[in-house]
Amino acid sequence: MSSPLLTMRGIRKSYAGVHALVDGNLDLERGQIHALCGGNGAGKSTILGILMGFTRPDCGEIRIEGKPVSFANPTQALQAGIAIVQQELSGVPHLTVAENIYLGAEPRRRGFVDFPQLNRQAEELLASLGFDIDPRVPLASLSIASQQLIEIAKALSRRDADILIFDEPTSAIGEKDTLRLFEVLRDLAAAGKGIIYVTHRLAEVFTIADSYTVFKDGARIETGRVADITREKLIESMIGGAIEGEYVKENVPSDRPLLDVRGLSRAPWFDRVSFTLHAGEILGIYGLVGSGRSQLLDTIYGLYPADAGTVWVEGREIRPGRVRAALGAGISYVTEDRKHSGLVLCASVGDNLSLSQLPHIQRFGFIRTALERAGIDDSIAKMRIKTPGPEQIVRNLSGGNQQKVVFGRCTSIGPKVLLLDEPTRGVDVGAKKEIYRFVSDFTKAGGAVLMVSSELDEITGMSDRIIVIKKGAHVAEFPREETTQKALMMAAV
Amino acid sequence: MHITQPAAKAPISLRKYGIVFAFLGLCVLVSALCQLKVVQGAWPENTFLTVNNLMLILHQISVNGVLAVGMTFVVISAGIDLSVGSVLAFSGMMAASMATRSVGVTPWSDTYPVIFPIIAALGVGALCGGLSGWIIARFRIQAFIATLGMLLAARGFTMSVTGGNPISGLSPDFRWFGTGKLFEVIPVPVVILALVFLLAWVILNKTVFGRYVYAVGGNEKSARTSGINTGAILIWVYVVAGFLAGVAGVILTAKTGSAQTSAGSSYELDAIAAVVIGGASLAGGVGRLTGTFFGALIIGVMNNGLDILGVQSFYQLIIKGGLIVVAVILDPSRKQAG
Amino acid sequence: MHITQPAAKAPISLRKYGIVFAFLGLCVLVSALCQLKVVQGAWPENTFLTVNNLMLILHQISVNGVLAVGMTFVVISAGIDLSVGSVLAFSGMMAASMATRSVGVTPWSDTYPVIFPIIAALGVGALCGGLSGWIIARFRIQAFIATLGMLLAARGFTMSVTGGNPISGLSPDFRWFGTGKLFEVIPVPVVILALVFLLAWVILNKTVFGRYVYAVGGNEKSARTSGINTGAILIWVYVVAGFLAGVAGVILTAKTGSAQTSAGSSYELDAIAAVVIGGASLAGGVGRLTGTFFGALIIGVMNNGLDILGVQSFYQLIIKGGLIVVAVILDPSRKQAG
Amino acid sequence: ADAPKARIAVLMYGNKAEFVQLMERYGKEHPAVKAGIAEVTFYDGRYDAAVQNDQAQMAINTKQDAIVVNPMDYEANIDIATNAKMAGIPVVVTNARLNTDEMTAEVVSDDVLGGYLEAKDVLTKLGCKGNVVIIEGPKGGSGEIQRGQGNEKALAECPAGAVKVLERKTANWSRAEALDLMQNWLSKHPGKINGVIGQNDEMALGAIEAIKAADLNVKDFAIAGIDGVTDALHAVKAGEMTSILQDARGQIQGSIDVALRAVKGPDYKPMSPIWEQYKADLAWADGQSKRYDIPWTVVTTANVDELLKDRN
Ligand SMILES: Nc1ncnc2c1ncn2[C@@H]1O[C@H](COP(=O)(O)OP(=O)(O)OP(=O)(O)O)[C@@H](O)[C@H]1O
Ligand SMILES: Nc1ncnc2c1ncn2[C@@H]1O[C@H](COP(=O)(O)OP(=O)(O)OP(=O)(O)O)[C@@H](O)[C@H]1O
Ligand SMILES: [Mg+2]
Ligand SMILES: [Mg+2]
Repeated sequence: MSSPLLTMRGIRKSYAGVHALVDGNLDLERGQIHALCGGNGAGKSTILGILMGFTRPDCGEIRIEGKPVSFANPTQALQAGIAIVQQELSGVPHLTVAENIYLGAEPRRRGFVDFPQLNRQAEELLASLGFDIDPRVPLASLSIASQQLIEIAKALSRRDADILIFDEPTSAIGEKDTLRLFEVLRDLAAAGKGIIYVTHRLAEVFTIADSYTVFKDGARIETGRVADITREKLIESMIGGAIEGEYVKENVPSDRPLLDVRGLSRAPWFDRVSFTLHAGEILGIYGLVGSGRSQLLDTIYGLYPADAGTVWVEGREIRPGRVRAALGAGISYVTEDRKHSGLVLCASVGDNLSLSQLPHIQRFGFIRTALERAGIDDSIAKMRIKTPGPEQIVRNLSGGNQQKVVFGRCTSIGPKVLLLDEPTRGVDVGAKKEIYRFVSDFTKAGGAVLMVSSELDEITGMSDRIIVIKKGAHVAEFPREETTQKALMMAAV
Repeated sequence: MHITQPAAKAPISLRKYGIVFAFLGLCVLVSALCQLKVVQGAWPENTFLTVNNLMLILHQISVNGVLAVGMTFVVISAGIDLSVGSVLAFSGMMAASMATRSVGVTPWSDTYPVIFPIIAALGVGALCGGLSGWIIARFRIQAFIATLGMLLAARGFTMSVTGGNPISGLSPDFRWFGTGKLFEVIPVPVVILALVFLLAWVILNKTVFGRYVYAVGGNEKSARTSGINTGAILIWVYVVAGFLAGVAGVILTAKTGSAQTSAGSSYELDAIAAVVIGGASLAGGVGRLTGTFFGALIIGVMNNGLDILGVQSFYQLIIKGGLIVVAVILDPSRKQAG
Repeated sequence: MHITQPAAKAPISLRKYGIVFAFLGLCVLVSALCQLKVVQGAWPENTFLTVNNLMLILHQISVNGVLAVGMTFVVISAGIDLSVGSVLAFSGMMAASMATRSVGVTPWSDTYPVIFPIIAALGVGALCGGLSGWIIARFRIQAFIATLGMLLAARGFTMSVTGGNPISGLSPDFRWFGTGKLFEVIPVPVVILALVFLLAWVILNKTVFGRYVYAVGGNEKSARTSGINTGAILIWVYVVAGFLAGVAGVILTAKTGSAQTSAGSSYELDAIAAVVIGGASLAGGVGRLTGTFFGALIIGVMNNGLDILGVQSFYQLIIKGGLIVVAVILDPSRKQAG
Repeated sequence: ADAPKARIAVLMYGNKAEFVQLMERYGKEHPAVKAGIAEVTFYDGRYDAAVQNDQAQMAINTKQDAIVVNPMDYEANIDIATNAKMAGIPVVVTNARLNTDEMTAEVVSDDVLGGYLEAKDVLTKLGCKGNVVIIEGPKGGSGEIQRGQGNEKALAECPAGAVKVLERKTANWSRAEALDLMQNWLSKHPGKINGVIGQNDEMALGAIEAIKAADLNVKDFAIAGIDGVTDALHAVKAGEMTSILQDARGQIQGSIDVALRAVKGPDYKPMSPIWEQYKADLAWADGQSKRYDIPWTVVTTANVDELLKDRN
């Protein structure tokens, strides 16, 4: 009887006052795709980080094929046959795609990097994965989605790895690439590798995984075969309660226009996009990854000046290319990449939450602390942010809670129009529901929402109307009643 | 998530005040070494731990302390200001050119009222800082390069004021800012230092501007998305640094009684060292003025203590180099700052 | 993903070679000003654009160029090395102490073979660099602080070698490295500079180590995840910088014929300036040796040109400060480097 | 004045000290320059011997007629003299010395003597009794070494053990550094320091400021410095110190005369008034001497007013 590929027992890890892991247990067999589930902050990334040698556990035991191991750094883990796609980790921006994929495992000839071989290998790998990316361009020139694909390709390039770990690999990539990834994963499992897969998209769990483990509050509370569990049961064990009706859109838009975008263009991203957003409405923007949706939102918000076109809020044109003009007109923007443009990671939760609000709670330039504190407490409560207190540094929050902080900041100024770009990226089902409820309440109170999302469920579930963007041009529009996921896909490709 | 509050408190306070312990440790060390000499009979008394000497240390750090306050703003904003030493010299020279004893401008006095040279110095300082800041914000070039340019240019301007000659013979009113004493004990530069720290602390911790400085330094893109005019904040940060270089210029010139073209050379290193020893990260977004204060104090005690112990100058350099590194290594807030 | 290859190519090549145009522009400017003097009859001939003078410029930048090569590695790795000037002085002093004319070590010669002082200098340099690197990698403290400590300590060590005295009377063999000429035209330091650039270029662009330097500087976490021993890479990067400071120490000492305790003071600024003008970002991950080379050349032409034009020293400072900033602003690769 | 102007490159070690400024000023006031016979260009060596060597090479390349050099270092700048000689360009060393005899001539003041004179003055005031401190120039520089030798020579002339050197450390020629240093010493040795030997005036002035800041009476100390910068002259006038005047005009104008003699040949007659002023101690010798020693002047209350008149 051979030992299981991987067992982790009684792993414990705490940071100054925060117990990230209390009793982490995990089992993995060869040939298995194992889903690791749990709410934001359940400790999933932490236990994987420990396995990979990023962090030292306070105590606990790890065995690979029955032999106890302990990795002081990722090099040792890699040598032991473990490879990882880390959550929200990008590669080295100014190295080329090929260099990134084979970083640490370059083909060499007499101590020199064999660049022709390197590029050939990368080209073959990318082609075999069906990722349409030139291996010779610098990583920084790719979109986030493509960068994420490169991270995946990198893990898959480790042919000697027995254990492959994917920590939310699909949070930034499109449907097509996701399906392609799944095929590859199945092949790998069939070849006898063990795969750990973390995702907040429960549909994926049921599509790809054979078995699952649920973490909650830093401990394993359940493990079993996917075939033996339903979606509802999984959610229940993850968040300790049932969720009925995930999407909570229940409002009807008025016909009072709030945001008017007329012929907005910015080469080469998008061209002459026009639409009107009404009070109480959620307007979805769908498109393939890289179709220019984020650029459109950036431009509406004034982060970049448009080449042509105008943006109107409540019948008044706002000065283009000025964030503060947009903010002043009541537009608020939850960006796609919270780490790069949403949060000040090294600052506290409180400082982040009040950042946009400061001009409204000051006197002669001095912050009115009581008002600020009240606003922060309000946001924490309203968004149900799990944090030891407003002093906690945002970097130390789990991904989902970080996203809630962005929401909290963006809504603290009482906006009329919310621009949302992939608003539930990396957010657990519970928090997702809270975000949807919040968005729904926001529109009910007369606000309007412009939402970019690559998740078909989400966009069809929430939007009153959906615009499809293709290569930067507005190609189709669907009212709620006529929307089907298939029609959307068809319009987008 | 289980949050155990009491456990959380202790390390945080140690983190916050680690620098204080580093400072006290250094004082105890120097004091012990002095005491040893006394016990050995080499010295009649321990002259390190006297009120006089402690006042002296504060007096000596006043220039670096004022510069370090400005540098704290800059470093928190993820910048660096290499030009503070030159700007100090330039504003000192400007002040001196208006504070000489015999201009004969008004019927009742042969000097300009002392407020004129002061305003000139602070104005010139703020202007130089503003120029650096504008270049950084407008052209998005690295602060290192913009302020390196200013380091050279301001030194050139300093020399151009008098063609390279020093200016001496400053009015007693002006010299009071360097040599005067309040209540016959507290040197005026120390009072200025205290005021600067206090004011800066309030600005950095209590005002919207202060908060924006942290935000811009922590993540400029997020700050922009949050509606902050990051360019304006950057400019003001360098204006503050330049203004305080002007203040330091007044103090140094008034203290030595002469404005020299070579004044303040490489003072930027000491100022940055104070800020970084105080726990700030050059990556931006992190830093505290109390940390900077103790950082400046540690450097001051080191200079004073090594002189008092009579350590040879080359050992002094080696020890100083080592101590700076050790102080930062031992600082428990360091990991935070990363 | 729409990657439009042809459109992408053009700006990249402009980006890559923008610095070359900046350099040529500067040359044309200086040359034109010289020509003007000739036309006005003030000068007999245009002495700027002569082989002699261009060789002189290369000769002049040899020390800074070699330092800047090491600094390029450091800056790409997201670090900074303030200690290169002091380490230069220390290794120069060590070399000189073994290269004096009359040690009388062997029966057939009164000096050590010239290889000994060379090895001593390079070894001492690499050791100092290694120590800085080890501190940075082991204790994860900011490179600024670790190398500031080394800046002070190495200067102290330099003084301790002879108690502060300079060393002169170096053997002709040793002096050849600073004053010799190959084929009677090319100064040996220029040859060394060329070799250093060539070798470093190969290491940085063709070897695994070079790739890892970019990786560590561009994204340390990603590098670590890829199984790179980032600590070791960092240590080696500082070893390279220290080693090259040793090379520069040999050149400078051999050039002036005397090892001074004050040698190399604030050379780090020029080295960093060359690297940053060359397009590297102090945030790490970006930088090219060809850029650094032209960065060093720009500084060299500036110094030489302004002296040839006989510009007064305070205008020189102002112009230099301005030109450094302008060179970086005009560099089209700058936006990329961010 | 049909002959082309003689172009003289003057290489200064730096440009940030008052003494250098005085040299520049007197250099430009040289009668030959004013008369349009010669043109002098001053170069700033940025306190770096290597830079000065490069500037000398540039001066040779640009075919200047003569070089006057105020070297940063005794050894490191020797090549200036050697290379200029090889190129057939006369080179005059001024202010500080070079350890070679390849130069056309030296026009200097003897630093050992200067150091001796200042220390002697302090020790005489103290009656060879008490404690002194020495504030030194940058370690290893020729100024520090030679003035230090002079200091020692004077100290050795006192009975053994009569004068104790309590402390000695460098303040890098800087007033601000000397101020801090002296403050620390006063704090360490309350009431014990009787005399201060500053190896230049700036540092002596820094010590004076430190004494004042400690609320002590400057007149209780015997203090001396070297150079005769304007502030020091004022301090001498106030009875606070003694300064040993190094004659900037003598050095630079003497150098220019010697250089012009080498360029123009035996017909050239020295134009600077200094030869008249020092005629007792300094012979022109047709500009052919290897070394011209510009005398030091001990500045006391007696002669200070005369010297001050020349400033501003
Ligand atoms: N460096 C740290 N300092 C303090 N707390 C931390 C740190 N890193 C993680 N934590 C905390 O540990 C807990 C577990 O985090 P972890 O990242 O493992 O969650 P997760 O299950 O991966 O969540 P998500 O699904 O949002 O990614 C969280 O409460 C987080 O705030
Ligand atoms: N920094 C960059 N440099 C070059 N191209 C970029 C950069 N950022 C994005 N792009 C490209 O711009 C195009 C539009 O990107 P955008 O992010 O707006 O698309 P999107 O529809 O929002 O996709 P996603 O779902 O990935 O956010 C894509 O082709 C992308 O590859
Ligand atoms: Mg996670
Ligand atoms: Mg997008």
